[in-house]
Amino acid sequence: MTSDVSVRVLFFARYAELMGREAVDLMVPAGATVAEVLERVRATLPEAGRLPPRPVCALNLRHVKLDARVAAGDEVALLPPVAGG
Amino acid sequence: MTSDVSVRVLFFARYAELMGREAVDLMVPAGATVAEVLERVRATLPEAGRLPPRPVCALNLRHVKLDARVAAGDEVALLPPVAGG
Amino acid sequence: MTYLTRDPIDAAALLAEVAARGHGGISLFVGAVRDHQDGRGVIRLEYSAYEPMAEAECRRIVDEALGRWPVAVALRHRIGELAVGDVAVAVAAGSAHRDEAFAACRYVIEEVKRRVPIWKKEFYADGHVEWVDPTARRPEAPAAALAPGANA
Amino acid sequence: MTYLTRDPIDAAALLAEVAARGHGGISLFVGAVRDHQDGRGVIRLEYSAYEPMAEAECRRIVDEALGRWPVAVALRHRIGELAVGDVAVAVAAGSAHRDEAFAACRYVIEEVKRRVPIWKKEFYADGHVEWVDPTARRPEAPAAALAPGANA
Repeated sequence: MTSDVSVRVLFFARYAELMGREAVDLMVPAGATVAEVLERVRATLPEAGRLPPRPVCALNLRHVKLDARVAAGDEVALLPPVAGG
Repeated sequence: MTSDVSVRVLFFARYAELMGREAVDLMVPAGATVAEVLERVRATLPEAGRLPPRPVCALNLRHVKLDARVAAGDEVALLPPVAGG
Repeated sequence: MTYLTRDPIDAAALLAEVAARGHGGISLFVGAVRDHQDGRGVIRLEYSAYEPMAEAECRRIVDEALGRWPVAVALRHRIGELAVGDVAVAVAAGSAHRDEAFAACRYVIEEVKRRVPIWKKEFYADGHVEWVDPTARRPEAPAAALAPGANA
Repeated sequence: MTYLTRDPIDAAALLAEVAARGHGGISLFVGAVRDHQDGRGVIRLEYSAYEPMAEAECRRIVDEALGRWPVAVALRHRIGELAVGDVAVAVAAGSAHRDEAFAACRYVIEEVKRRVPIWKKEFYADGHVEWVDPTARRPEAPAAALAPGANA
């Protein structure tokens, strides 16, 4: 049996505006993928329907693919197209 | 019949040291090539034997090939390998 | 913050950071706020960042440059509100030879623009406000393109 | 003199010369006196020039860059006696986009090193003095390689 863990999901820039918030804390099964975290975001927050289907994501300050797995206390960030420089 | 004209030949950097001078005024036939000016330099100044056979040359502040032709009052410069920057 | 700053960027200070007695060449890139974008007049803009990740990503990029070339590197990106002409980013790379200095400087600015989570909101002369999306004219890059190892 | 100077070069002043409200990118290259050359310690050096031709050749190079890219260019080369760490040459190119700025900056410094009649006498820690010959390890370039039109 899998226990649920808490992860924090962050929204930035245009995504924060679309979501009307900058962060949400969610419970997901331990070992869930980032893609599954995104599904949970969509199931929890209707505004998430405005996000692209496969946004660029970071896990604990590093870019990751959507099949990366999360652990308790992890920070998942959804990153709009960057425009530094 | 060809009239002779005066040209000034300049030596720089290592060439000036090899020649023991920075310039010489020479009479050459009007329409002589830079190569012919170099021959006249070698015939006039024994130190010119220390110069390379085909040095990089400039005529009136522009790089030229050795077949460029000179006119009265022209300035021919013999340029050692440059090392700016 | 090491690489991000809310204060004006002093390009000459970055030159000094990478100057060394053995460094014959320094390549500096300065990115400033242009007064136009895609034909529209720009009045000012705001840079925001996922600050801890932006710092970490800048450090990774600088470390990659240091691992590839025998260089010293300095990098600064400004965030907050900027006016036209303000310096947004500066990269300096010093090396014994200019090839390495140019290569490292170019690498760092390209990677900063590609990978560092910084966003730009532009305020136009016509009153419009927009998040700049450099990928808007190309298909959206899949997450995989930014995953570790994808830059090799 | 426009491009040659006997005074210290102020790199920040070159940045200012090419800054413009439409210029998003400035690439600056600074060449400084290294403390070593081919493994030998360098104490100081002297740059000399065929001054009127060096000025003319610098102007031609800058004009070529202006003709190729939509840029502003600033160029300064110091002559006379320099110590380790002194700036010998600086090139700045500003453009709306960084590709052009980098390309123009690189073009100008490469052409300056290849074509401008400036010579360098190095004074080594071991007491030796030598005219630097960057071609010494390669066959001497024929004059034709430097004739007008050879750069097309």
